[in-house]
Amino acid sequence: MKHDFEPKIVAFVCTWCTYAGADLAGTSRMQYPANVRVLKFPCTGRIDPVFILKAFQKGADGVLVSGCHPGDCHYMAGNFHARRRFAAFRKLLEFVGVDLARLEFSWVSAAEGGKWVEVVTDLTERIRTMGPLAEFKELETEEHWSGRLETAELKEAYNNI
Amino acid sequence: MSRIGVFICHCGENISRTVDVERVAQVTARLPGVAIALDYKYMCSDPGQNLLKKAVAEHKLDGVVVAACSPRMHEKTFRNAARAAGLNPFLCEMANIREHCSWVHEDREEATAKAIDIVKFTVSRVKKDRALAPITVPITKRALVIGGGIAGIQAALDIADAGHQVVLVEREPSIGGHMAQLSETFPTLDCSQCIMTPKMVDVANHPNIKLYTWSEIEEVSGYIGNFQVTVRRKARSVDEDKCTGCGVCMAKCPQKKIDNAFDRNLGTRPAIYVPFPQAVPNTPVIDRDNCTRFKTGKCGVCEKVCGPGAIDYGQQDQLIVEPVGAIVVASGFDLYNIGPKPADSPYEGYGEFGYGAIPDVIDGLTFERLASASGPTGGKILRPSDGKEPKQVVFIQCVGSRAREKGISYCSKICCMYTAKHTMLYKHKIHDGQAYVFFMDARTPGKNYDEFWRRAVEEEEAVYIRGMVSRLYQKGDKVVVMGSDVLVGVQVEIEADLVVLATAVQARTGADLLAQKLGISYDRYNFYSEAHAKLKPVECATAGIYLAGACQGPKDIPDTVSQASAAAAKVMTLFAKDQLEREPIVARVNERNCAGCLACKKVCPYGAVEEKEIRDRNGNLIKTVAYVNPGVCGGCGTCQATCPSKSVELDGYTDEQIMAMIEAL
Amino acid sequence: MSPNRKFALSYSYYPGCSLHASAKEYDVSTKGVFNALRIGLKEVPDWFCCGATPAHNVDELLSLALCAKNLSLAGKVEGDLAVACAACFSRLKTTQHRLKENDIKRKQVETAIDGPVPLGKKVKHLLEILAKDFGLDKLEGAVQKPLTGLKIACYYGCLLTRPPEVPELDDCEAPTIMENVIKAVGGEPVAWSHRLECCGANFTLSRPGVILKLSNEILASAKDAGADCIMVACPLCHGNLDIRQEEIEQATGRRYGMPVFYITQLVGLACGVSPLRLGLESMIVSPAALLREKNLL
Amino acid sequence: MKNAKMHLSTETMNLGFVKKVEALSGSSVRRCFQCGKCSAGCPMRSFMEHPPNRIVRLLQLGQWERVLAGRSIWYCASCETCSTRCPNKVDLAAIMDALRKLSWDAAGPSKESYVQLANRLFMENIRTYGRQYEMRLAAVFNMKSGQFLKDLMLGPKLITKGKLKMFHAKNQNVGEIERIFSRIEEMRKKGEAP
Ligand SMILES: Cc1cc2nc3c(=O)[nH]c(=O)nc-3n(C[C@H](O)[C@H](O)[C@H](O)COP(=O)(O)OP(=O)(O)OC[C@H]3O[C@@H](n4cnc5c(N)ncnc54)[C@H](O)[C@@H]3O)c2cc1C
Ligand SMILES: Cc1cc2nc3c(=O)[nH]c(=O)nc-3n(C[C@H](O)[C@H](O)[C@H](O)COP(=O)(O)OP(=O)(O)OC[C@H]3O[C@@H](n4cnc5c(N)ncnc54)[C@H](O)[C@@H]3O)c2cc1C
Ligand code: SF4
Ligand code: SF4
Ligand code: SF4
Ligand code: SF4
Ligand code: SF4
Ligand code: SF4
Ligand code: SF4
Ligand code: SF4
Repeated sequence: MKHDFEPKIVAFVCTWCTYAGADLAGTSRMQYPANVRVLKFPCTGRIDPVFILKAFQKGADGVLVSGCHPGDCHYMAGNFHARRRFAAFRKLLEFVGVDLARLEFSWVSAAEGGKWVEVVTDLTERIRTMGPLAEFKELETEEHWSGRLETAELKEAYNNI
Repeated sequence: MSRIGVFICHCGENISRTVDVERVAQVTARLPGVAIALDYKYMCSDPGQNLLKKAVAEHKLDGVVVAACSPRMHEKTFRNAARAAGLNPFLCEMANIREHCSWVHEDREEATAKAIDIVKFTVSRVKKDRALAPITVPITKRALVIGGGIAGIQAALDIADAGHQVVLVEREPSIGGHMAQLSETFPTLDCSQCIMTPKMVDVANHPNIKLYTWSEIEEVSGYIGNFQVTVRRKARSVDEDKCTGCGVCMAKCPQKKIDNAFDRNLGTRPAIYVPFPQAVPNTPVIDRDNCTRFKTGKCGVCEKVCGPGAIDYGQQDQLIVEPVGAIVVASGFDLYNIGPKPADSPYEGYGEFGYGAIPDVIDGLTFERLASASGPTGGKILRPSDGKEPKQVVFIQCVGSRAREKGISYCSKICCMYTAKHTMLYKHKIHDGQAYVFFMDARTPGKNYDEFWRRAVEEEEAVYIRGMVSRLYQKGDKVVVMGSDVLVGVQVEIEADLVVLATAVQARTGADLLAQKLGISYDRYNFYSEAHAKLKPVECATAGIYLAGACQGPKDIPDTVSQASAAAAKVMTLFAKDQLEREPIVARVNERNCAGCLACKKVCPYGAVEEKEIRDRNGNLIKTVAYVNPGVCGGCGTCQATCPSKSVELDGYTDEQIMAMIEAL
Repeated sequence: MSPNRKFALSYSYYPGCSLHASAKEYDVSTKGVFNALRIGLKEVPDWFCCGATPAHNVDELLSLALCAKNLSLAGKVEGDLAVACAACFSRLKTTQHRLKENDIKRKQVETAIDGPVPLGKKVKHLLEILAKDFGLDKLEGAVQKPLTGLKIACYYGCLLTRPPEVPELDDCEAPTIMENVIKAVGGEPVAWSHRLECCGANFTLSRPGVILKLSNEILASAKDAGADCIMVACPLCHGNLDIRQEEIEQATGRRYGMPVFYITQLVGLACGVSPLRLGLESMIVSPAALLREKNLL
Repeated sequence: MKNAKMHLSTETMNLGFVKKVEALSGSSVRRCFQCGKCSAGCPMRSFMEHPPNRIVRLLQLGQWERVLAGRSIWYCASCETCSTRCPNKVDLAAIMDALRKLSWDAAGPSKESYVQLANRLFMENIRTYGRQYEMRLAAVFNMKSGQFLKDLMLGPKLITKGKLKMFHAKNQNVGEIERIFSRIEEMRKKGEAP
């Protein structure tokens, strides 16, 4: 089925759990929308909120961040720090005017091919109904999202980490 | 301008069925920086790999993208091929267009578009890739074992037998730990001393084992393969080299009435003592707190009677630095105390059992000493208050364990079994006596364990009562036990001569302090945490440190010994190589930018971040920065995402690489 | 209404129903002792019954409301609230404890009594006042006739220390506060096993058989431990151990003849309060012979 | 009934009742692992047909009728021994309170009438007089329970010792008490209080 709007979804995933889960969906020949582009990280702990902003800037309509279930982190606590960081980051995203529904956090383990399919499908559908993210692209020229602590919001977000 | 080669695999038809591989090749060939883009039926086959190698040479490629299956499948294959062609392997990346594309999408057009995107951002990434050299760390092939209980003894012997040097550090004057205190051991009832002492002697005589008793770990630095351990050898006041172990000093010491902790204070010992006759080493130590000479300067008998002149009152603590490559922690456990709650303890005491003030209420370890042939009563079971033979003995299980109101919710795992053992030992020694056991569950899941418990019930006629005890109180010379039998649904009252409590196994007091020195993690009960409950049960998350025995959680001897041997095997695996090679995915600090806030140190799950002082030529401190120890770093990247000034970078996943990918989306 | 200013320590006072009837000697002796120790005491005007066990037994909200109302009446009198009866003490403290923890219940209670609940008003049992506020040292100093040679079984009952988070009076399983008071006034506390067992208080009316069993065990245990007498800090315990003692003796055939004193009676005796102001004559098991034997009368 | 077979199904396990008990008592029922420590120390155990631990067990199984049918809950003395010593912090004394309330509200299928009668009289006494008058309480109880001669021997003794007042004065503030009772009744009618 063709749609008027094919959103671009960027997924930031960890190598050990979600990337492997997506592999499993592949080896099991499950099907899901082709809108998602997967970027691999060692751990969700490595994912800097700045990357998410950057992805939105670069035309992503939705972003998925997915890693190991709490307690299963390959690096023991990386995903725990990630979660705390993202909690602070949500505020920041709201501030710059991105609807939080465009950002999804999930846990997908290496054994959860089916869950990966579900998460990706649901997010794609959701973003499809939301339409393209226009507002934010205008910010593209502004390069101050480089992670420097210049705005009060970023500072606060970082202090909350 | 870079020269990247792109190789697109058909995977037979697995990819080409849904992805138009030729188109992918055409499009990617036009990308800036791409020197060549080819498609091929089976990239992983020999001809496929040769194709890649040839192209690297012919086109002088400085980067390679293989668009094929998941990197989890063949990244190693292609990186090796790149290395063979003279390219740094870390300049070779895979684009996953099979598992993440051709297999999960049906629409050929969409799948092809997606495959192009995937190749595109991977190309951008490779352009920012840096050549990385695998990290090699030299290994000091000596091991440190902390704790000389059965766990430490077993681990030390295994490693030493494999031909490696072992430093065994024991806090007490003798090795042996708790097992040396036991009488007979379940499930076979062999005498603990009989199976233990030969091993202790082996330790003392082993040419590869350096034994430090009466010693503590002072400081640990370094990382896997390269630890520096400072050991404090406490002053023994006896020269170990001169002492012959004749024991004359102990016999003559006038200060004889000191509670013998090894015998759970049931007996006494002199001020110069070995904790028990079979001690290893058999060298006494002067208990300076109780020695008359140290208190008043008056005595000195032992010095006079010692033939070889081994007594040395002036001995000082010594600090010795030992370089080791691996550490086995085997510091064991303590028993929960039912007395009033000390201010620093997280655990409540047992007011309802009289806070330990009723003399004929003892714990299981004290019972072991009573039953031990070498114990204070010579193996006769006599109760502490009046030395009479107890005819009615009540055992109570789960005291402190499984009692969240006291602060502990776990099961101590060994007490069901040792209580069954105690009822048997009791029956064997006092035939006309009766043992009663108050219990909730009999947890006996081990080989021959349930049979053992059933034997206690069926053959040795222990009366098991399914229920707990509300209160104990002294009545005349009896201890009244107010319990209940929940199966019958009535209260049970027994006037006991002796009550034995199966108190919880808890972590060593101060276990957290040792963990902090070692940089290993521990749970909320201070038991040391393994890296993975099922798959890495003897490794710590901190590389190069391994766990053995009850320091990790309650364990009986079979489990302890298995884990000790497993830990030894892990040490030997490490020592099998001369150098430690690992993926160079580690974090590095840009010392110029680093503000020294140490936010990275706070979040690093591996404790890999250290403080480093930057000094000028005159040695003046300029600033403190973070330093990531590459031997320890696990490569998670949490530090980089956390660093407010972006001063720490994870090789292989730099901001530059990732931003390049996002830009290319 | 301020309490008597001439004393360093002074309290508002909630005697509870029993002290105006079956336990009048507790009331009399409390006033006698406090007067002798120069501790101020001012009764809360128009206090109600706290609801005791029957109320919380079947209707927690009512029980909380009654206690809350009493607390708010007590709020009108300055000073921490001194309570003599262990049951009232337990109910008042429980009310504060529960309502502090539970906002929903607190709102319901506030509606029921149509006003705020003074959760901050300190509720103290007489024991606490004597042992902690006044202090054991001063108590020792006030002794004129030490209770030398008097072997006393200190009986706490169930409500003075339990559940531990509510009364916060002493260790709930191994309290020493009563024994400490007795030692301060020169008495000899005996070690015995039933200090904390329940006497069956609540059943005195409906099921006296219960009392016969439970209180008998307490009396027997005290006797076996060599006590001359029992000391209590609760009128309900007293009722069961003293008033029903003869009945218990008849039922079991064992003679106890064990006087049961209130703590204030013994402290009063030691501090030289006239026996006439201690209500000794109201005790059913007469202490006269015992006290004479120990030269205390 | 007591020993009849238990048929367990989601229909026969009244877990709604258990939730009510948990809400009223503020204590978990599930946490109990049936160690029996509560029953071991309960001074009233021998008067009950179900030991306290079994009350909790029956609740875990949603067997509300079996719990309420007996006299066990009415024989609990609220001594708090069980709650104090339970290794799992199950507040059994509070659970007993909750059960009595629920039984009381349901006009109690319980067999224990004397304790209930005494409780009721006690409460009526408070409502009418503001304070307890032991003499009156005893007299009315004996009359209503048909045990006219109960404690006959105690009376004169107490009176001579001045311990029972024959006459009493009403509390000045008794109207306030009545208002508390009626406000609570009103809240309950409106469903604002349990
Ligand atoms: C009453 C009782 C009866 C038991 N009966 C049996 C039985 O019948 N069968 C059975 O299989 N198991 C039995 N066990 C269990 C058995 O005792 C343990 O499994 C075993 O002792 C665990 O050995 P370990 O070496 O891990 O610890 P431990 O025996 O505790 O040894 C630890 C050693 O480390 C030393 N140490 C501690 N901290 C430091 C430090 N910081 N630096 C240096 N040294 C340190 C200690 O001094 C000690 O020597 C029983 C246990 C108890 C309590
Ligand atoms: C229902 C159930 C649930 C469980 N749940 C858990 C759980 O949640 N957590 C947990 O920790 N454990 C659990 N376990 C236990 C767990 O399954 C075992 O501990 C574990 O599988 C044991 O591994 P093994 O390698 O020793 O034996 P196995 O898994 O039995 O492997 C033995 C292998 O050897 C092969 N083999 C046998 N004979 C020969 C031969 N002659 N020659 C060559 N090959 C041979 C077999 O084909 C098999 O592949 C569970 C077990 C069961 C039954
Ligand atoms: S110190 Fe001297 S006397 Fe003592 S055991 Fe050694 S050699 Fe013998
Ligand atoms: S000097 Fe000390 S150890 Fe030596 S004999 Fe005298 S008291 Fe004993
Ligand atoms: S092993 Fe047995 S006695 Fe020990 S805590 Fe577990 S269940 Fe209780
Ligand atoms: S056999 Fe299995 S189910 Fe039974 S007690 Fe043992 S471990 Fe539990
Ligand atoms: S977080 Fe960054 S700035 Fe702070 S210490 Fe670490 S590397 Fe340096
Ligand atoms: S990459 Fe992870 S393990 Fe390495 S230093 Fe940074 S936080 Fe620690
Ligand atoms: S003491 Fe607690 S856990 Fe044990 S049976 Fe009673 S309620 Fe259950
Ligand atoms: S509160 Fe009730 S159930 Fe609990 S021990 Fe006391 S009488 Fe028994």
